[in-house]
Amino acid sequence: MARIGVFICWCGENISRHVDVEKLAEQCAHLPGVRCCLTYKYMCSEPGQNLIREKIREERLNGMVVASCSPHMHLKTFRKAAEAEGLNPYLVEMANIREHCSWVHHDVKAATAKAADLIRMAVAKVRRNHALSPIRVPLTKRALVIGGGVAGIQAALDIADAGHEVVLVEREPSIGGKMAGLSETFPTLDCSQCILTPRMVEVGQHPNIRLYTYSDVEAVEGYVGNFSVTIRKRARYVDISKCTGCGACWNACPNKKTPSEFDFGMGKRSAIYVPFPQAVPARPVIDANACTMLTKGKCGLCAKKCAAGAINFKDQDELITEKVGAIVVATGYKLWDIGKEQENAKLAGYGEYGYGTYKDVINSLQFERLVSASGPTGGELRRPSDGAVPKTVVFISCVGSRDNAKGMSYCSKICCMYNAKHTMLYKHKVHDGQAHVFYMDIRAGGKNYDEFVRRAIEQDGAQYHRGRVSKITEENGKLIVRGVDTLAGEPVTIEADLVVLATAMRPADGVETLAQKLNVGYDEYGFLSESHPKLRPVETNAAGVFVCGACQGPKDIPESVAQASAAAGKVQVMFSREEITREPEIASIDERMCAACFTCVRACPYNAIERAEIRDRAGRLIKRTARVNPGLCMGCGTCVAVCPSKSAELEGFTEQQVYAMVESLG
Amino acid sequence: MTHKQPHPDPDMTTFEPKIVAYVCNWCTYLGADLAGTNRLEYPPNVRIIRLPCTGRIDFNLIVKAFETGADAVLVSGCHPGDCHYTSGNYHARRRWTLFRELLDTLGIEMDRIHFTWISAAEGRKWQQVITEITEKTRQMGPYLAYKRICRVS
Amino acid sequence: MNIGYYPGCALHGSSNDYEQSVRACLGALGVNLCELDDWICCGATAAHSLNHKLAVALPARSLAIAERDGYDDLLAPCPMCSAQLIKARTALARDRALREEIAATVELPLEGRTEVLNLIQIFQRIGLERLKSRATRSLNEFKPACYYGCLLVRPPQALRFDDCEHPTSMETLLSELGAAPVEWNFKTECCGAGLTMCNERTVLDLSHKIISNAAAHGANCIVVACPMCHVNLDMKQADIERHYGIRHAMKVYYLSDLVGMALGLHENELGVNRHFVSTP
Amino acid sequence: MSNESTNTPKHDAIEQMARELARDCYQCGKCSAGCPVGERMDVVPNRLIRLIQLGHMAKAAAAGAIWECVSCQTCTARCPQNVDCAAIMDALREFSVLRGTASPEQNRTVIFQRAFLDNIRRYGRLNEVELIGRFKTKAFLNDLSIPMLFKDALLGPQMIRRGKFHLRGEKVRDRDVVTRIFEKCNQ
Ligand SMILES: Cc1cc2nc3c(=O)[nH]c(=O)nc-3n(C[C@H](O)[C@H](O)[C@H](O)COP(=O)(O)OP(=O)(O)OC[C@H]3O[C@@H](n4cnc5c(N)ncnc54)[C@H](O)[C@@H]3O)c2cc1C
Ligand SMILES: Cc1cc2nc3c(=O)[nH]c(=O)nc-3n(C[C@H](O)[C@H](O)[C@H](O)COP(=O)(O)OP(=O)(O)OC[C@H]3O[C@@H](n4cnc5c(N)ncnc54)[C@H](O)[C@@H]3O)c2cc1C
Ligand code: SF4
Ligand code: SF4
Ligand code: SF4
Ligand code: SF4
Ligand code: SF4
Ligand code: SF4
Ligand code: SF4
Ligand code: SF4
Repeated sequence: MARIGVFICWCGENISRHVDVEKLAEQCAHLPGVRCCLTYKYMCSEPGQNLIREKIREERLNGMVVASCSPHMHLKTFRKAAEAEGLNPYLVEMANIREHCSWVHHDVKAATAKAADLIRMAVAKVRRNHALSPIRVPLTKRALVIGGGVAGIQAALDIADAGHEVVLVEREPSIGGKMAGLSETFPTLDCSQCILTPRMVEVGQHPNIRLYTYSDVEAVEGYVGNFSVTIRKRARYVDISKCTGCGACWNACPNKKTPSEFDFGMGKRSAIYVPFPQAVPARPVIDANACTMLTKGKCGLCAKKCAAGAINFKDQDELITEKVGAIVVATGYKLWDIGKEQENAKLAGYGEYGYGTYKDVINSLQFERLVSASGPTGGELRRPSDGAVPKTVVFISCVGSRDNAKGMSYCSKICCMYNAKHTMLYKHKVHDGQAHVFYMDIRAGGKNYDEFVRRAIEQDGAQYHRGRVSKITEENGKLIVRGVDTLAGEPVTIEADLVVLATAMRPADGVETLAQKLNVGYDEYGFLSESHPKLRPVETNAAGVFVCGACQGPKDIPESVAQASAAAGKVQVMFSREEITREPEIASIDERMCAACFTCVRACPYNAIERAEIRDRAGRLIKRTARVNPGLCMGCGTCVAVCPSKSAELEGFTEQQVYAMVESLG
Repeated sequence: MTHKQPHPDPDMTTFEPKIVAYVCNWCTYLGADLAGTNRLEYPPNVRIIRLPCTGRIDFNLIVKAFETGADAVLVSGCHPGDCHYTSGNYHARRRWTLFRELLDTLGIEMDRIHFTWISAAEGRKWQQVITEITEKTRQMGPYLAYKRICRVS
Repeated sequence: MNIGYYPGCALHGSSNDYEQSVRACLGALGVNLCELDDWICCGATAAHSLNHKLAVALPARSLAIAERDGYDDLLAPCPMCSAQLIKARTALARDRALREEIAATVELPLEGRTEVLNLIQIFQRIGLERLKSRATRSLNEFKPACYYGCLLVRPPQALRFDDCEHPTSMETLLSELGAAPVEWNFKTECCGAGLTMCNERTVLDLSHKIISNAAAHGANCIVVACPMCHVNLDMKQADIERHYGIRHAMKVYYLSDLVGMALGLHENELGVNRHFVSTP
Repeated sequence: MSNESTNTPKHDAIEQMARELARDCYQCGKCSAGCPVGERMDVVPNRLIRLIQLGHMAKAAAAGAIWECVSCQTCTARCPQNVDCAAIMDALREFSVLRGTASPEQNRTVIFQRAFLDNIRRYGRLNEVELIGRFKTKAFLNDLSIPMLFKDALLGPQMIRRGKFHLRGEKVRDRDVVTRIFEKCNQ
C-alpha cells in the first residue's frame, strides 16, 4: 500500500504568487496513493523540514513528493531529512513547480493546472520507487602516475608525501621530461636542471614511490578505487639493482654514433647510455637497435668492463601487475615535427620553411639544447651545419599553431614566452648578434610575463616584426628569410645564420591509445579532456582518473606544477575515506531474460558491461549474459534504451517509473 | 488532411496543445531551470520528464507519449561533445536516424517530434524552443489522427 | 598504350614546339596520343578571374568529351590546362548538384571520372624502370635546374601534386636518366606567366631572377614543363639580357626534350632547334 | 573619383564576393611576405584585404599593387586561414575596371582577359593572331600607346621563322555549343 506524503512549498511568494497552492493541495490530496498533502511557506527551512519529518512519522509514509524548486537545488536536503526519519532517501521525489512553473507562467489558472500535472507525475513515479542504498566500493590507497615529467614528478611527490604509495611509470630511461633538457626558464631565467634535479632525486629516493622507467602501461582493468594495471618493463639489458652507475660500460662501448634523443639528434651517444648525466635512475640502458652484441652477436665489451656484473644480454620484457585506486595522467607533450613525413594526410608539413632540408633551421627545443650548459656544444651557441657562431638569428612564432590550413588551430601558449627567453639567452651569449622575432601577437599573460617580453625588446634589443614568414631558402650559407612587417606594411628579408621555429605543442605520441585504455576523452588533437574546463579542471569523466600538465593542453612549468598539485590534492581527497560510495542509480541486467546480443556492451560509453557466463554447479555452460559492473556504471541509461529484449533496467528511471509518469498525463 | 476532422471542443481557439519533453538531467533540465531563474515566460503547455541522459530515451517512449494524448514530443539533451556521459547523446542521435524511418512507416507525423540541444546555459533557447513548438503545434491542431493509427495497427 | 590527349591552345599555337617535343618523346616510348575530339579551350586564367561558372564549364566540356569517348586518363601537357581541368574535376566530383548543373550546361553527361595527368605524371605512369630500359644515351652533360613554376603545384589543395614548396619529381626523373639536377631556390617562384602581354617589366624582372639563380647554383640549362614558362625564359631571354645588360645564354628545355634525347632522339626531331636561345 | 553610390549591381556583387573571400583573414601577412612582387607594391596584399574587411573597397581597388600581381597563387597556397588571396586580387582588378579607376595601362590585363574570353566564345579555341590583334587595337584605342602596339612586332618575324605562328587559327566544329555554354554561364 502506498502511503505517500505530498508537501507543497510556497517559497514565500515565489510560488504562491502564480500558483494557487491551497487549491493545488486540495486536488493532490485525492491522487491515488496519497496519504496526506500539506503546504508550507518555506519547506526547506528548519520548521519546514520538521513538518515533513513529523508527517513521515505520524503517517508512516513510505514515499514522499516535495513540490517546490528544482531537484538540483534541494533534492539532497529533503532526502537527508527523510533519511533522518528512517525513510529511505530514494523514496523521495520532487516536482519542480518553481523554476519550471511559477517563475515562467504567470497565468494562475494555467500555472496551477501545470503544477498539478507535475505533482501527479511525481506521485506516479514515487509509487514505483525502490529503496536503494548507496553502493560502497573498497578503495586501494595507492596511486599510479603515468609520465615522469615535471608534472608527474610533482604529483607523485605530493601524493607520496601525504603518506600514500605511488607507482610512477615513465617510458624513457629517465624521468625529467622536457624540462630536464631546457636551459634556463622564464620568467626568472633560473637554470632548469638546478631546480628540477633535486626533485628528480627525491623521487628516486622516496620510500613511498615505486619507479618504473623504460616502461609502459600495457592494460588497465577495474574501476575507481580498484584498478589493476599491467606494466610492461621493457628489456633494459642492465640489472639496475646491481649496477652502480660507474660509467665504465658506456665509456668502453665502441658504438658511439647513435643520435642522442635527449639532444634531439644534435649530439651522439653510445649504444649503452644514460640519456643525460643527472638521469634518475642514473643507470644505463642498452639500445637494442644500436648494440652490435644484440644485433649481430659481436662485442660484449661493456659486460667485460662491468665490475658489478650488471649487464644481461638475455634480458626480456617483464609484465608486472600493480593494484591502485587512482590514476594521474601526466604524459606531457611533444613539439610538432613539421618535416615532410606526416603521420596523417591532413597535416601537410611546412615545405616552405625547409625544416629537415636546411641544417640550420631547427626547432626551439633543439635551440634549448644548443644554449644549455649540458648540451652538445657545451653551452656555446654554434650552429649545426658548420659550427659557426650565428650572428643573426631569426625566431619564428606560431609555426603550425594558429594555422587552420595545415596545422593546429590552437595557440600553443608558451612559445611567445620562450621566444623572448631565447632572444635574451642568445644576446647574453653572442653580444654582437642580432635576434629577430616574427610574430602575429605576443601572448604573455601571467605574472611578470609581459615585463619579461618587454625586457627582451628594450634591454636585449630583440627586433620584433609583426608578421609571418612565407619562405626560407638557403643561399651561400645564409638562410634567406622572407617575412613581412605588417605594421610597416612592407616585406622584410633577413639573411640569417640560424632560424629557430617555435613549432606547435602537441600531446605526446601514443596518448590516444592510453586514453582509450583509461576511458578518458580527448579532443581532436589528442589533448586529454577534463571534466569541466573551469570547475573540474583536473578530473576526467572516468571516475578515479586525473590529468595534469601538458597532456591536457599547452602549458608552461608553473601551470603544469600547479595542476599536478591539484590532481594530487584530488587523489588525497579520495584517499581520505575508507571506501567509496556511489549513487545507486545505476543499471542492472535481468540475466534470465538477456538474449546475450551484447548490443549494450557496445553502446555503453563507460565499458561498464561485460560478457558473462552462467554455469551450473558442474561447470556446464547454461547461458551467456551481459552483466553490469556497478563500479563502472555511471547510470546514463543508454543500455536500457538499446536493449532489444528489455532486460536492462536503470534504477531511479525504470521503465515502470517513466511509463507511469507519461501515463499519468493521459 | 486528417486534422481537419471535427474536434470534441467546438471552439478550436481554446485548443491547448499538450507537449511532452524528455530532457537530460545535466543540460536541458538545467537550461529550463535557468529560464526559470531568469523569469523567462513561455507557454505552460510543456511537461518535462527528467532522464539522466538522452541516451536513456527509448523511442517507445515517444510512441507512448502520443498514446497518452500528447500533441507533440520534444527530445532535448546536451550539445554534441558536451554530454555528461561522454557519448550517450551520440547513441541517441544514431538510434534516432533508425527510428525515424520506423515511426515514419507507422504513419506518425514526423513534424510533431522535435529534437534539439539545449545546454545548462541556454535558458533563453529553452524559452524560444518551447514557444515555437507550442505555436507550431497549436497551428497543426490536436493529434487526433494518432488515435486512428492505433486502431489500424 | 593509348591515352587521351588534350593539347590546349598553346600547344596548337605559338608553343607548337612543345607539342612536337611531347609527341616525339612519347611516340618513342610507344605511347599513342589520341587527341580529344573537338576539345575546347580550358578558359585559362581569364575564365577563372572573370566568371566562376565558366571556369568550371569550359574544362568540363572537354572532360565530358573524354568520358564519352572512354578515356580513363587525359594528358594535358600545359599546366594551365591541367590545373583548370583538375580543379573542375574536383569541384564536380565533390558536388552532385553542380555536376548536374554543369552537365546541362555543357550538354553532355558528366561524372568527373577521367583522371587528368600533367607531363611529369605521364612519365611517372610509364615508370622509371621502363624509361631507363629504353634510354640509349646518358644525360650526363646536363646539369639542369628543374623549374616547376606556379601552375604545376599551386594551389596544392586542388592539385595535390608533389611537395608544393620543394617538388622533386622532375629531378628524380632526370637523375635516373643520368642528368645531375642542381639544388636551387627558384623552383616554384613565379616567372610572370600570362602577364607577358600586359606587364612586361615584371615578367622580365621575375624571369631574370630565376635564370640568375639557376646559373648561380651551377645549372647549365633550365627544364620546364610549361609553355608559358618557356616563353618567358626562352623567347624573352634576349629582352632580359638587353634590359639587364647581362648575358645569360641559358638554354631552356622542355622536360620531354631531355627525356627524348635520352631515348636517342635528335634535337631537331624534338623541335629544340626552334627554341630561341639554342639557335641564336 | 567616382563615388560609392554609383555602384551598379555588378559592383555590389563583386564587392560582396571580395568581402566574403576576405572574411577569415587574420592579418598575419604571410601573403605579403611571399608575394614575388611584394616589394613593388604600394599596398601589400594583407593591407588590401584589410581594406576590404573594413569596407573600403574602392580604396583597395585604386591601389597600383593589384596591377603588379602576377596571379601566381603563392599567397593562396600558403595562407594559414585558407583565404583565396589571388582570387581577391582578381576581384579587385575587375572592380577597378568596372569603376573606371584603372589607368589605361592598368586596364590592359582585364582587357586582355576579356579579349581572350571573347576569342574563345567565338572560336572555341584561342586564335592567337586575332587575339593579339584585337587586344592591341583595344589597348591602343584605350591608351593610344604606340610602343605597345609595336613592341612584340620585333618578335613576330622570329616566331614565324620558327614556325610558331599560325596565321589561320583553329576553330572547333561545334561552335554553337560553345556559344550556348557562354550564354548559360553569363545568366
Ligand atoms: C622550447 C621550449 C622552451 C620552454 N621553456 C620553458 C620555460 O622557460 N619556462 C616554463 O615554465 N616552461 C617552458 N617550457 C614548457 C615546459 O617544457 C612544459 O611546461 C613542461 O615540460 C610540461 O611538463 P609535463 O610534465 O606536463 O610534460 P613533459 O615534460 O613532456 O613530460 C611528460 C613525460 O611523460 C612521459 N610519457 C609520455 N607518454 C608516456 C606514456 N604513454 N607512458 C609513460 N610515460 C610517458 C614522457 O617521456 C615525459 O617524460 C618550454 C617548452 C619548450 C618547447
Ligand atoms: C569582466 C570580467 C570577466 C571575466 N570573465 C571570465 C570568464 O568568462 N571566464 C573565466 O574563466 N574567468 C573570467 N573572469 C575572471 C574571474 O572573475 C576570476 O578568475 C575569478 O573570479 C577569480 O576568483 P577568486 O576566487 O580568485 O577571486 P574573487 O572572485 O575576487 O573572490 C575573492 C573573494 O574574497 C573576498 N575577500 C577579499 N578580501 C578579503 C578579506 N581580506 N577577507 C575576507 N574575504 C575577502 C572577496 O569579497 C571575494 O568574495 C572575468 C573577470 C572579469 C573582470
Ligand atoms: S524548498 Fe525550494 S521552493 Fe521551497 S522555500 Fe526552499 S528554495 Fe523555495
Ligand atoms: S659498468 Fe656496470 S655498474 Fe658500471 S654503469 Fe655500467 S652497468 Fe652499471
Ligand atoms: S655490447 Fe653493445 S652496448 Fe656493450 S659495448 Fe658492445 S656495442 Fe656497446
Ligand atoms: S604562444 Fe605565441 S607563438 Fe605560440 S602559438 Fe600562441 S601566439 Fe603563437
Ligand atoms: S542488449 Fe539486452 S539482451 Fe542484449 S546483451 Fe545487453 S542486456 Fe542482454
Ligand atoms: S547505465 Fe550507462 S554506464 Fe551504466 S551500464 Fe548502462 S550504458 Fe553503461
Ligand atoms: S596569408 Fe591569409 S590570413 Fe594571412 S594576411 Fe594573407 S590573407 Fe590574411
Ligand atoms: S597571386 Fe598576386 S598577390 Fe598573390 S602572391 Fe602572386 S603576385 Fe602576389
